[in-house]
Amino acid sequence: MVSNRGEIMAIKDLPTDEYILKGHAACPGCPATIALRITLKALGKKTILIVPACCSAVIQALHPHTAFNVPTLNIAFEASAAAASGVAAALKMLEKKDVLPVVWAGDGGSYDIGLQALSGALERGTDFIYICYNNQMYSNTGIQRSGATPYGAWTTTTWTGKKERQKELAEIVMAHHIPYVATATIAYPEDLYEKMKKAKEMKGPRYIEILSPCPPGWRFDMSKTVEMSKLAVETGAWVLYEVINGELKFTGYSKRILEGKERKPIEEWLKMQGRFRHLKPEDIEEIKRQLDEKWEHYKKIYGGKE
Amino acid sequence: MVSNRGEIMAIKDLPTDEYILKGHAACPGCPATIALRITLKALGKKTILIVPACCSAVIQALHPHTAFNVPTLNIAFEASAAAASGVAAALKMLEKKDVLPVVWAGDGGSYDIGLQALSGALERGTDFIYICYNNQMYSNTGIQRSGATPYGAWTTTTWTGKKERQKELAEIVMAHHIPYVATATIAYPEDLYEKMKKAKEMKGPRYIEILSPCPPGWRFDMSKTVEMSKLAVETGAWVLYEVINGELKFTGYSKRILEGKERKPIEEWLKMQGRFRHLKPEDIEEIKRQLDEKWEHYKKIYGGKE
Amino acid sequence: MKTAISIPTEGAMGKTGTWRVFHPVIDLDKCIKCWRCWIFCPDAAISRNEHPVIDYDYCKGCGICSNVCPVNAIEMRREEK
Amino acid sequence: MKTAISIPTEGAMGKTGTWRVFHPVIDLDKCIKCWRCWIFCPDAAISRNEHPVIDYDYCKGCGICSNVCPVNAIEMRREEK
Amino acid sequence: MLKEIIFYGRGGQGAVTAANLIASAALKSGNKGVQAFPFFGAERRGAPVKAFARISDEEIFVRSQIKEPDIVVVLDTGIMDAIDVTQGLKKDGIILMNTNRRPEEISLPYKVATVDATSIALKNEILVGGIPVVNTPMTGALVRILDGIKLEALKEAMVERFGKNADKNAKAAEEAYKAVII
Amino acid sequence: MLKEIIFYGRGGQGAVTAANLIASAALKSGNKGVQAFPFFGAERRGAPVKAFARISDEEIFVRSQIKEPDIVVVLDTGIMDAIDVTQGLKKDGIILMNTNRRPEEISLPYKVATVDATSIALKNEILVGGIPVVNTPMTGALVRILDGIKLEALKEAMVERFGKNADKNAKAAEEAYKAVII
Amino acid sequence: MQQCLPCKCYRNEEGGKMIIVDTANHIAALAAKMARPHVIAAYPITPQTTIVERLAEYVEKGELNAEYIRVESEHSAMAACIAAAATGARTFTATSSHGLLLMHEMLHWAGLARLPVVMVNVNRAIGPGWNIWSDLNDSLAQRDTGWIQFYASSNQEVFDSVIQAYKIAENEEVLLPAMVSYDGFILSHTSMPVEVPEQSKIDEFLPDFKPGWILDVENPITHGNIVPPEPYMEIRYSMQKAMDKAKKVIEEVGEEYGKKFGREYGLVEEYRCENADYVIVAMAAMAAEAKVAVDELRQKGEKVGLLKLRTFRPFPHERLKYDKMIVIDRDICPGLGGIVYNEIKGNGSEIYGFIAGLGGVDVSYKDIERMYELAKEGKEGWYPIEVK
Amino acid sequence: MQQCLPCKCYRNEEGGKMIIVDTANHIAALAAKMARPHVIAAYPITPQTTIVERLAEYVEKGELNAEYIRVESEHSAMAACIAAAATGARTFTATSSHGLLLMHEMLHWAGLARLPVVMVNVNRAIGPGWNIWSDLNDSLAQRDTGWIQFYASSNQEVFDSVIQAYKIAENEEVLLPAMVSYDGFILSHTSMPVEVPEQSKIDEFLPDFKPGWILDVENPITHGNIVPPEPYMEIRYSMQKAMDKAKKVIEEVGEEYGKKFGREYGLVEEYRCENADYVIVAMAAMAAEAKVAVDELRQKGEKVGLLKLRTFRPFPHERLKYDKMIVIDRDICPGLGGIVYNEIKGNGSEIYGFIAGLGGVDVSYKDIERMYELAKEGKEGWYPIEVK
Ligand SMILES: Cc1ncc(C[n+]2csc(CCOP(=O)(O)OP(=O)(O)O)c2C)c(N)n1
Ligand SMILES: Cc1ncc(C[n+]2csc(CCOP(=O)(O)OP(=O)(O)O)c2C)c(N)n1
Ligand code: SF4
Ligand code: SF4
Ligand code: SF4
Ligand code: SF4
Ligand code: SF4
Ligand code: SF4
Ligand SMILES: [Mg+2]
Ligand SMILES: [Mg+2]
Repeated sequence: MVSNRGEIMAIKDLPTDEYILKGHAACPGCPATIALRITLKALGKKTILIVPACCSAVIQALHPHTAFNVPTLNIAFEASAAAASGVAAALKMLEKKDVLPVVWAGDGGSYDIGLQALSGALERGTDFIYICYNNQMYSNTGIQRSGATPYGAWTTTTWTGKKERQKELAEIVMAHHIPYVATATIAYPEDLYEKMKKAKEMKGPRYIEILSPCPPGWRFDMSKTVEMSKLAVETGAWVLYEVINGELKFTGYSKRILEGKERKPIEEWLKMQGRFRHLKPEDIEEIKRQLDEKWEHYKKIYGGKE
Repeated sequence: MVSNRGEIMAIKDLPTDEYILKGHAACPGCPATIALRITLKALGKKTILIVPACCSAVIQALHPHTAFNVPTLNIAFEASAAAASGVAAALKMLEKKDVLPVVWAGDGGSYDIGLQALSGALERGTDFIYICYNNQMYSNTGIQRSGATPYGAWTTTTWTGKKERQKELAEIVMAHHIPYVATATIAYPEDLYEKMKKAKEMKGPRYIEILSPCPPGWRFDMSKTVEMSKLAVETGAWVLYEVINGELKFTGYSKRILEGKERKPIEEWLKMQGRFRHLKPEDIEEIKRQLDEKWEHYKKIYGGKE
Repeated sequence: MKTAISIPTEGAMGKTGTWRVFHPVIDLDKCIKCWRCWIFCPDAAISRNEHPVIDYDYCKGCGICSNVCPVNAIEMRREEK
Repeated sequence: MKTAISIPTEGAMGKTGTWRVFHPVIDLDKCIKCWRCWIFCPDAAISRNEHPVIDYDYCKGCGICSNVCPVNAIEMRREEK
Repeated sequence: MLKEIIFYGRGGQGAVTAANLIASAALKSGNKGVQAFPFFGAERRGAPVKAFARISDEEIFVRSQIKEPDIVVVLDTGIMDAIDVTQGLKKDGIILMNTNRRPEEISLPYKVATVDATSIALKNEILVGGIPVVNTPMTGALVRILDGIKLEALKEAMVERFGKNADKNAKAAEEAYKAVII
Repeated sequence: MLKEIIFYGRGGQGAVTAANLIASAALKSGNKGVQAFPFFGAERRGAPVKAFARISDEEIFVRSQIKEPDIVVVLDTGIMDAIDVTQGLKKDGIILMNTNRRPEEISLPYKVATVDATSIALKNEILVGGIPVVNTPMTGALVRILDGIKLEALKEAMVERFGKNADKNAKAAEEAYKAVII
Repeated sequence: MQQCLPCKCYRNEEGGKMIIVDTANHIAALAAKMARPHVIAAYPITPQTTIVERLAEYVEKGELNAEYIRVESEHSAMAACIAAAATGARTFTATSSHGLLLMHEMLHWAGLARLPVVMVNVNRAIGPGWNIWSDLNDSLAQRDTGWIQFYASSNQEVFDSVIQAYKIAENEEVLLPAMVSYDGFILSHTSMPVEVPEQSKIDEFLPDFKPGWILDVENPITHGNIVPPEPYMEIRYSMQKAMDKAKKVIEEVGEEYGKKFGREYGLVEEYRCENADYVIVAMAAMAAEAKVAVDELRQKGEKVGLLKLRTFRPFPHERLKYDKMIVIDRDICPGLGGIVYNEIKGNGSEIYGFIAGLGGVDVSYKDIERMYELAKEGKEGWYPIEVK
Repeated sequence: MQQCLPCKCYRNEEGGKMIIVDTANHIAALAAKMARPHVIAAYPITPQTTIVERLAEYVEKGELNAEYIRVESEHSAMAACIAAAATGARTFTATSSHGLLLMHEMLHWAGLARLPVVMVNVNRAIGPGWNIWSDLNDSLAQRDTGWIQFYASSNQEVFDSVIQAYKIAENEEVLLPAMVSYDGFILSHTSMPVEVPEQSKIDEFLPDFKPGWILDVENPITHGNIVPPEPYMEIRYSMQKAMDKAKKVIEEVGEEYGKKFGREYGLVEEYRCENADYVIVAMAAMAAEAKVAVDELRQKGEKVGLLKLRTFRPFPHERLKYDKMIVIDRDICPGLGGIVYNEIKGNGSEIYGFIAGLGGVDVSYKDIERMYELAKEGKEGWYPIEVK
């Protein structure tokens, strides 16, 4: 990982500034909190967070206290990107040009109920960063399926496993032709940090999605959050890339896969998670087929690129 | 144009069945009505139309009469695709398997306020056809900008011309990986008819978008609706294609452009429309640049295909 | 129980032919029966008989038929009233 | 005027260290100061001093630090109460 | 004294604008109460439309539609086939019609005034999409019939509304003012 | 007679399930009125939680929270550092604790009963994610303290709730029933 | 003991009756299932979630033959129910608080379209700040939408009301949507014993859905195009008449239910109102709690009764004629006051109003007794903020 | 004559006053502009559209220095206004009917967040079927959302109320959002003369917006995280107190406006109520029409007056004390009746209620005179469906 300044970025280089205070309300082992800690290290103090209904609204802890140390506007589930347009417009008029509106939303609030507001804000060119921390389900309400829930996964509204494939939100966002789209995950903090920094320095709508493996939702041991995140990339279940003005570049381990590194067998990832426990061999075959198809497609693009 | 049965389709071969009754409320020269007439010729009697707020809700004429001769459910502006899911579910449970739910929505109801419901229905695999007749603005409320309004166009909410590029809804829909996506326009009724027929014979979510040049909205003479539609294709302002299970195929005149036929100068199209009258030469240059970029992109895809 | 149920009716909006300012007249000698006028009429006001027949009760006089006719068989004339 | 305004506070949810069932113990001799435990702690309970220091008032005992430590310098021990 | 006027025309002919011009002109001529409003349909271009104007020397509180007008203005006689424009017209009411016929030629049980606004519009090249727009000449003619509105005030109202396009409209109005046959 | 019970535990330990099992068992044992409900927090895993149960021979209409319990059940003594579990406890109330200590060793101004539910859970391998789940043994111990609930009824309630997993829970409950020191 | 097919659990048998102990949410799901809806469209929200989870389970495990539409928002949930009902299906949905608010437009739609959609709303306070606990502002704010509104005080009533709601809503003289509401957590997550009738008896009680109008390719009609003023006003009038009619139907259906299942219902429930000097008026869980207060007060010799408002729409004006009433509102209309209080107050009685329990503030029978004392002193207001 | 910079048109000058003739919608846009909002977020809907068009024009032509957010729905419009207000901006939006209904959730939000967003609602009936004409159901159905509600009867009042709405909403003891409503078409598309003050005077009258709280990177706070029951109830209480306070502020601001601009306003407007036997209560355009009826009836020797409800929230109970009242509702709450009627009816008066003019049915002063006659005969009900 090479920083903007050309140096190799390491964990020790990440700032010690902390905007998430100790004693918040997240579950032990929460990926959303890890992601947000790193994100705010990159974005810094002059950030206004806009948070729709999701775990991150709860994580803040109870009024009259909050664990978030940047100004934070909680907003209705479906309205975060619209609210960001409002914040951005107000900042512009009040001449606070160095303050950045940042949406911090779950996958439910992004893929499903918040998609329209997101699409609207992208189309009208709102100057903000939209971040979706994707734990592939509605965790705040107790593990229901979302548009991001992968095929086959158990949730409390897909008892026998989800029958549909997940929506590809980052692709949908890309089809809006905005300046910056990127994917990340918590296991690679330098990558996440760099992408945030890069986004911060651009203008217009920017979108970053962070895979966030959630122990209670995915049913795995709370100490394995980071491991699960890493394995998602290594098995190809999650892909790291960024798209700058339409130019797609794979990053990190995902890039290495495209350069020839073997993808770890997806079973390794599936088996660690209770939500996939019910899968029959043929289901796993189907998942593999889908994954291969997806990577075939990436390979084509990648091949086309370099 | 070759029909499913391999014959050449001509206008005379289109059925005389008529589901739009004379004496409706559309403006003289209305493209939406032409598009719907042809559409219903293809889809036939066993169609349930779902219509959100838009010109087509008005075109039906006043209660207690209607000019639409298939069952038609008017529904709230943002809810047509969700309503289609409801109709589809009911039809399935009531074992009316040969009846097809069809959304007939404007661009405002598809690109903007209805996008979320549309995306949701696509993700959950609703068995229906969604048709967007795109007149590139909110015409029913008197010509306001929509996500589909092209760059530079005057509307009553973009007095000096729209500053943003249009959303690419068909691309966004494609990113949902549904079985069928197609674009059409009224000047090519056989093409439109064939695409509808093809969609009808498939299962799952299908999306068809029809460019519908609107005389009062675009400010041109009401006799030129068809001419304007044709010119949109010939100048490359509109592109005809279909995507079957992810496989993209350009059709008609658009395909011919990719095969080398010259695109007519975009000025021809722009100059016929009052909504572009205010454009300065540099605006037109910008539009040309955007168009060239788009066609460069199509060429790449097309090149990649054959 | 009353709700907004409407019944399919020809002339739901009345005789919309009264909206017309110009009316189309077909020169049947020129007509080659390509049926473009028929398919493109937004008001479904042209029927496919032996030859195209315009229903002046409902033709709104948009002039599309005239515009699309490949042989210029349709002329738009000012309504005389 | 009262509305739902909240003030940034350490321990907003109280001393969340009480949620813990296991607690992490760092073997400083093993530690190579890679700071992985620090960056990955969801509770920001590890600070970057000379060496990593755990704030047991707030450590919820998830065990991530132990899991990510490249040299296995962190052991999770059952809480004794 | 309250005067109530109904304008009949087609979507696109500017009946509502005519009502508005008359209201503005009336205010400028010293009437305290003026009102102009369309009949609130969902009409599209070409469909018959209706607009209303009220003029009074006192503030107007009535908000309901005009049912018994003092004056009826017909911008397009074509619509008289579809609509009875005399409906509710007061016994001593006046109908002002856009036609090249003379009042005598029109057999209606009301006082009739006529003006060939179409020709005046064509002559002054007031056209939209090739179609003559007759609303401004008709307001000129109407001012002639109405007490208490000055032609100058109507012209001012046009300047406000049309800016640089006001001239030819004002000219047409003046011509119609002169040409109207009562 | 109305009996009110509060269960204290941590998110994930099954305090709410314990309350529900007791309610079901009470109904099966002939009590007409039973109720079980959580304290309605937005708590996450690991945080201290509270659950309530009411048992009565008549239909229960009270819907409010229990503020003066007859019995307090502590699933995890660790939370006693953070919370005063005796709050509101009736003077003649009982505290049932999960601990390997004996009641005498606990200095509280209330009647205390103890049971080493953790050991029983471990022994019977009732674990989730490696953590012993003590709710079912604790219900066994509680039944011993409560009048009018049969151990058999508790076991039935477990069969209903856990299906094939009921056996080891029932066994643990029975062991705790026997092992509880009052 | 015997195994119950509906929810695959074992139950006590007592004189032929099946009693289960479960939360109001699971009971609501069970009732909805036993009403045999064709289409369910719902979106999760605390504290309604366990209803939709349970229904999803029923459908996926083949215990309920229905289409379950996993919508992307509550607005869409209601749109899907409306459209399914218009296609001839019996429908169900459930929501709470912000979910209900997001449906607002579509609630009006279902009402004006005269589609008997049945919904459960789990009452929860409105944000911001987020508050997941009970008050009735969410559903009361929908009181203009043309929905019949029931409020339940026990899990048994939840079951019984959901079943009756279908019968009432689908009555050909009513044909209006109906909502069954109950307090979040206080009922939704509280297990209580519930007697569950056999499916066959429910089937007898609840005939197949006969729609008032339908989207039918053999008889095409258009629904909902532009309606001019006069017919629009008639549509509104017809709605109001249906609401009037519903009062009778609610009483009749409640009686029939009583005959069949042993528990009778009506517009309101009177409790110890005979010769009462004061009648307490309450809804939902608070009405159950108030029974305890009335019992205690009566024991002390106070002449108090309780009027439980089971039906809030249509509003049973005619049943609210007592000299002195104490109205407890778990709701507030800012700039007006208690909603129930304000709707009752024209009835000519002496009325004392209390606002209590907003956002889940616990209100016990002791508090209600205190409100009674305060009312006797001529006091009223926000309890315990203004008056204690 | 002089040219007015605000809307670039020429105007009559009369004693220094500028009078223009324009529709209520254009007047609303002009007033909004002169209030100098920082942020406008709006979505078109008939019959509000010409407001947002005009505002877009002002902004694009550089006549108004504001950010105009072209949102993709009304839900988003209100969310954007809320967020902008929370960032310290003065905001404006306008909508109607279904647009307002779709905002429902966010209306509650703005209220509870105590953000003084100002909105114009153009009253239009609710569908289905689509009906674009006036009745007040849309805004009255929002009466629980914590918004101050004004109803205007003339274009002049539209202008004056929009300006005052800012001053009232932003008052530090109020800090609540405010809505100015008026009838679609009947006002929105009707040109009437309006006196427009000079910008400088408006600026004097309306000081800069001082927010009650703000998202500020130098003083980070969180707004809207989870609020437990007790503080939640206090937030609700504080809202109610602000509404109470607003009554005084509305009167004060109305008086100050009167002093400065010659037109005084208050909670209500009384017209010829002296020694009236009957007082007609009406809102919005109907209240203007009723003046004509009162004048005619007085001329005939009938002792009738008019009470125009200008403010519906906070509800001015204390101003509605007449022996006999005739309440005309251009709205209906199905299952209850006329909304205004039901809110007034507790005031101890003899009240006759009429439902009239739904979905744009034309109601003339003659109809109002007829209602008066009917009331005198002891009749009431739906006019003219039930009583004629
Ligand atoms: C309109 C509305 N509907 C439903 C909810 C309930 N709700 C709150 S958070 C949530 C799920 C959030 O899921 P996601 O966005 O993925 O965030 P996560 O909880 O997974 O962090 C739901 C359904 C709500 N608050 N508002
Ligand atoms: C919630 C809501 N907002 C706004 C409207 C007003 N409205 C009705 S149709 C329309 C524009 C429709 O545009 P489009 O979908 O492109 O269809 P078109 O009118 O162009 O045919 C608008 C804004 C509405 N009916 N409902
Ligand atoms: S449920 Fe998952 S995402 Fe939510 S707080 Fe817990 S660990 Fe974090
Ligand atoms: S405005 Fe355009 S789309 Fe709408 S009815 Fe008229 S011609 Fe058709
Ligand atoms: S003029 Fe227009 S409406 Fe008339 S027949 Fe021709 S195409 Fe049809
Ligand atoms: S378009 Fe012309 S040639 Fe073709 S059928 Fe019509 S009139 Fe005949
Ligand atoms: S156990 Fe978890 S909470 Fe505690 S220090 Fe380690 S990572 Fe942080
Ligand atoms: S992860 Fe291990 S080696 Fe790295 S700093 Fe922490 S304790 Fe030291
Ligand atoms: Mg999620
Ligand atoms: Mg459109």
